[in-house]
Amino acid sequence: MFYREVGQFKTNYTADSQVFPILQDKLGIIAMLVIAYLIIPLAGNDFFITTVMIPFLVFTLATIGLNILVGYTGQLSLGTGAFMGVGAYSCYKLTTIFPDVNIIIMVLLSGFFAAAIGILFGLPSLRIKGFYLAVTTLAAQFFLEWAFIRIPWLYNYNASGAIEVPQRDGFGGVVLAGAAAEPVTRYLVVLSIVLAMTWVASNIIRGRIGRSWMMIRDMDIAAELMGVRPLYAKLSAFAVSSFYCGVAGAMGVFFWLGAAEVESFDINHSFLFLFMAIIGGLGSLIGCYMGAAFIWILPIIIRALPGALGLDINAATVEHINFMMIGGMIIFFLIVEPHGLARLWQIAKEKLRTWPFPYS
Amino acid sequence: MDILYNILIDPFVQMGSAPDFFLQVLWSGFVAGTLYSLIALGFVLIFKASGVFNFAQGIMVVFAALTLVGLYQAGVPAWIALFLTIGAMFALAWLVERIVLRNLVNQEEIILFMATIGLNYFLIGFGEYVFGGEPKPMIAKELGLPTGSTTFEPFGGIVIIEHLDVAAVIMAIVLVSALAIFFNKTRIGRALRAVADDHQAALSVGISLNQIWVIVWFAAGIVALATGIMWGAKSDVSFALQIVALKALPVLIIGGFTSIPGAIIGGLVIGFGEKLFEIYWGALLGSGVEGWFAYVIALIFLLFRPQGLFGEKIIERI
Amino acid sequence: MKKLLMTGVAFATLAGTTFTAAPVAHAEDTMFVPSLSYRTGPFASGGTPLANGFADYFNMLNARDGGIGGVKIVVEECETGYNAQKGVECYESTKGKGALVYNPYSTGITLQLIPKAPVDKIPVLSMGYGLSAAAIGEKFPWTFTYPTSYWSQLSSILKYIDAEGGIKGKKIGFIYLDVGYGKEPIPLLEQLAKDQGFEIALFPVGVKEMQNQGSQWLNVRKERPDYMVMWGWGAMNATAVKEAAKIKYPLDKFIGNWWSGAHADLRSVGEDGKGYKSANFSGIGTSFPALQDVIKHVVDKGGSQVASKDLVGDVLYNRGLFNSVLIAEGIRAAQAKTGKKVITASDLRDGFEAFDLNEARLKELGLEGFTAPIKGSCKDHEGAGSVFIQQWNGKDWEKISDPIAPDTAVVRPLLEAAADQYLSDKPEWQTQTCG
Amino acid sequence: MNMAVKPADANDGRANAPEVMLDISNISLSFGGVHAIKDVSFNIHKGEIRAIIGPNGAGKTSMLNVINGFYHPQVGEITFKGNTRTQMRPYVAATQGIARTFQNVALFHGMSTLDNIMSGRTLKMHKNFFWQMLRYGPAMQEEVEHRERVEEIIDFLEIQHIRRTPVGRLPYGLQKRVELARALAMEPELLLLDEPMAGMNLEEKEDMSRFILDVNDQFGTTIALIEHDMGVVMDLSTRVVVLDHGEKIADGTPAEVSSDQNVIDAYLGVAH
Repeated sequence: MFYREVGQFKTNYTADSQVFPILQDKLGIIAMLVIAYLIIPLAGNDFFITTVMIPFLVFTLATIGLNILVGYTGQLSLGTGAFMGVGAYSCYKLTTIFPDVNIIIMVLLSGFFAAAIGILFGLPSLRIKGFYLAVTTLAAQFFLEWAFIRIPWLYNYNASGAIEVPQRDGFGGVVLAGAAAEPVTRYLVVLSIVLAMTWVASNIIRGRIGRSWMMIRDMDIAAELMGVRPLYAKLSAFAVSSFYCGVAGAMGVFFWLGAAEVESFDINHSFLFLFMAIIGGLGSLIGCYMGAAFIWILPIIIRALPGALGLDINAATVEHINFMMIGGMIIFFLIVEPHGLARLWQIAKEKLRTWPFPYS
Repeated sequence: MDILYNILIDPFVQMGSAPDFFLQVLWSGFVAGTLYSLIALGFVLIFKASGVFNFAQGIMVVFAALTLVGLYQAGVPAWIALFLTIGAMFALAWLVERIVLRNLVNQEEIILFMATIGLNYFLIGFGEYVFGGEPKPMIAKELGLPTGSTTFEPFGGIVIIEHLDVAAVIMAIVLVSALAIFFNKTRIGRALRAVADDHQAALSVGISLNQIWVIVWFAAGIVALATGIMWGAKSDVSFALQIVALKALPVLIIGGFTSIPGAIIGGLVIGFGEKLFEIYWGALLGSGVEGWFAYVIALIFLLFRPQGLFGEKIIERI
Repeated sequence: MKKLLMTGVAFATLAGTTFTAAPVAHAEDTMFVPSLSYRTGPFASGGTPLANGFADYFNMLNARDGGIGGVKIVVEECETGYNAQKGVECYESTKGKGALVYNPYSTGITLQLIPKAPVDKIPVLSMGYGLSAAAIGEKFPWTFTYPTSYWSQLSSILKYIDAEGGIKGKKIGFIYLDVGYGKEPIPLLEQLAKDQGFEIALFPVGVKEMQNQGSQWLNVRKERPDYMVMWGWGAMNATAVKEAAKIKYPLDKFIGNWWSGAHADLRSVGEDGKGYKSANFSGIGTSFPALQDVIKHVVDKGGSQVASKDLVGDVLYNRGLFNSVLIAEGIRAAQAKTGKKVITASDLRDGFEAFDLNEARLKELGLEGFTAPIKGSCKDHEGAGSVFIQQWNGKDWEKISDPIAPDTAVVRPLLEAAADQYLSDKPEWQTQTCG
Repeated sequence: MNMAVKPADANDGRANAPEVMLDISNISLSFGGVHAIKDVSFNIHKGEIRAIIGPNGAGKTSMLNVINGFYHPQVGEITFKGNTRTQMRPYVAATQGIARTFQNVALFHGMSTLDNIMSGRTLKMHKNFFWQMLRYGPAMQEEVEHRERVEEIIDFLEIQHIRRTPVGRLPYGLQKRVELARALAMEPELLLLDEPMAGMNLEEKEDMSRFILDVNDQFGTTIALIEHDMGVVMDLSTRVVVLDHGEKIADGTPAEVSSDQNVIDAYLGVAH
């Protein structure tokens, strides 16, 4: 009744190709932005901001990166974790070599290093597809993990082999990174980067480049016959995807964890992002947000639940239940709605459009 | 020049100067390769018959071994525990077919693949919940597996052959032969191959897909149990084993996803290759290269032969 | 649609209660000690007994003495799975409840918490693990590594080898878990090799290869080191000992550190592991009065999570218990110093620098001979504790040496240099002046 | 329609001395010993509608695949607009102005009708990555410009109502039409149609025939067509080439071909 587009006409093609052509959607987005930029910083406690929101946003960005590759270009990748690592380690190197440059610039620059490595490991995609390609991305995963350990230059010869975030200021003395940085500051930085990069992703996807990715995904042979050069389309997808993952990795270390070892970029993370992309919906940006929220926040709730309800279940059992829940949920979702939460959301919206008179 | 010498000549000098050690390296590569082959075999069985790339094969290895050990620790005699475990693997296969596969018929491959990752997570949680997370010793002695070792002294050095490793190799050979006979000589086996070739056609001649799936998952479960017993006897049964199982993926690449001989030869290639590379060349790169060597070999292999050793050349049509 | 809405509402309520509820209010007379444990994941075999010992001692104090100074201790476990990200999550979720101290039981998590400690003013007690350089109290006022650091104890182990027949000219093999923890002592090892004239050979074991060490031990056979030293954890230990036995490496020349010598590791190896040695700094068995009290007041009453009573007194159980003893002593010292009954995390930090666990005090606690005496101080956050060497007899661990003090003269300057290096890119760190 | 892509007199080529657009000479193609095409030569004149017919397995689709570079013949030469080539990648064929539709509809199933047709404009869009990222300025201008062209094609093929529908949900006949729209969006000089009317009912076939003639007439596009429906072939095509078992058995006007004894034998399956 309230959610409908009747009476909203578009008079030119620019307006017709907006992301949110319907007024009600626009209002919804504004409301979300108000919550994200005003209410959460003011009302959320440190735990909520540092443990829920910041990692959620970081994971969303990584999932967008993976989704560009898997969901939009159809190239299955199991190396997301490692590409994040490339971003994190290059950001660490950059900021220790040039300590005076604003850390946000460094975080964004580090994406280019990840992109370069992504292109390198994307080369096999020109000849192989599907699971075979997935195994070659595993090669990237394990080789890079090894390199992060075995090349001490990457972590400045630190005895423990970890990268530790030094304090970095910017914008006239605001502490942006390091233990002394306020959670709210870090949150706002991450939020702004993620939103800006989501916007950019949606632009690319709706334009020529995004279409050429989807053409490759849907039917690579036909795409080539239509003039898409697979070399450019696939490698540009690997580059953009890795760029996103790299930035996410750098943000994860500099604005969330504060220090990281190889284990923060291991194969389990690659799977985690794949779960987020699938549960959220392959080929959907809003799905990345939903998937990341689901996979990251649900376990936190489950962990906190026994305490909140006054039950005395030991921590290990909760963790086991968590694993079973996640596993079960994934299977459940795949059976019920293989196109993920984004599709459920879309269906809900369509129903809402005709509510309360579905047959009128 | 030093680098070239270290890469091209020195390793061979080392091999020649300590032939007993070289033999030892070859033997351990052979044993590792056999075990990789076994895990890969589990993947191939399922992929061949249902087109499912079963990521949970690794955890099935752990799960089977844990069930066996867990039952024994609960007081069940070893051999009865073994049969009960086989029963549990059947139950698992049946449940997977009932709950997962049946509901995902005709979905894209990636969806099925993801479902097996979900299954993987579920089994990790369930296994740890039931059996606990700590490593458990495999009941090798109780099952009559040999212990001890024989020492040979060729070329004035020593080569140690573990009896357990010999048993592992024999077991692998027996298992593979049994499966080969099963596939080629029995009615169900032929039906299985028919399904692998064409689902629709198999359906139209009255082969029940559901039954076939239960059977292959069960067969893969048995292979997992065998792998779990052997690997568990070499180290311990713990959840860390599932990561070793990932090594089967490059094996599959080299052997092809659907070829049983391919799985065996691929396993041996990886087993020999990574041991030789780690021992004689690894130090040049700072060692620990075993973690990725197999994958990189697979990657290089793919660039030249995307269809694997035993796969057919792919002709694309439109 | 309706279903969808209802699920949504349910989740929203759930999320609401989780994130907005005020921190659980503790009654006035309790103190909160979070326990970052791991009963799941690849290292659960070590994490479980540690967490049990840790919790049981506090529960014993609560039951027997009514807490410390009349204030009960609330221990809450948070499962980390030995994973740094989950560790940080646990930290963030418990620090608001008035956590007194963090014991991460993982070098990876410790490294994440070290920079947070001075900001949140909560001390980190990484008992015999973590960053060795944190032993320098002036530089790391909020981090403690009592009773020992990796570097000090490596020097103790090398001293033991030296005493067995001279280390000069020998080849020492170092097999280690290839993560922050395992790599931590390598700089010291390299330095000492130069100073004392021995050779080293490194054998890294990746986390993925923990149970697949064939290659490493082939390399050991190739390199033929005179001694092997191990920095292992979890499933790696048992596999290493088995592989060593397999290549017929003399096990009495194979020495693990104090995380590589647990009952859980060697039970599965059994007779094959006979002769293997490891370092340790906490007593073995239940012959101590304090442990008898734990059995009497906690285990027998079903208040413990241990799977069986036999596991009480295991090496890692006792180590977890020892961790609690250190905290309890720190709390007592802080209570004495401030005169308050309920202390803050910041008070406990001061307490950690003030306690004195001497022979007499150990006896009073019912832990005579359990460990070498430790005295807290501002300068020295590792307490320069000693380790003893234990040997596996096929069924149980036996203590076979007296406490061996570390080579402080050599180690301390190296630690200071490492601490300076750590601080070099942290101009904001405020450090403390001692004395 | 104001899509004046070709000068209006393009069709005159048909009447006067025909200009050869594509020349195929002595092409042989085999897959591991199986000969799909054996020594076939023919040409396509500018502006004509050329039909390729033959029984199943005659090598018709393989022939189209050879023309747009998807298969590489072992022997023979192809000359397109005066350029001779033996091997090339399919996208090069696309850049030279060859577009096609497929026997089994090869639409991009995850995309809407509009996006499918827009994808035909890929080669005509050049704005760089930077502007694409912002979707502003030149990139937006370009996008709108091409959207206008695409809307014209949508009007031309009468598929306005399914603009936003994911193509996977469309009935078969409409999918074929969208595929034609996509090929037209490429503004090709040579359009290859692989059984454009397969599986259609009479009404749909008539629509499609009309579209094909209109395309040829209005845009002056040269068309090569594979079709089984003889009636359609006879009505539409200027000249017909007949393949059987990979060999050319006849070539000429529809009337010539239909009376050719070889062709009759091939279709009736008379033993040779």
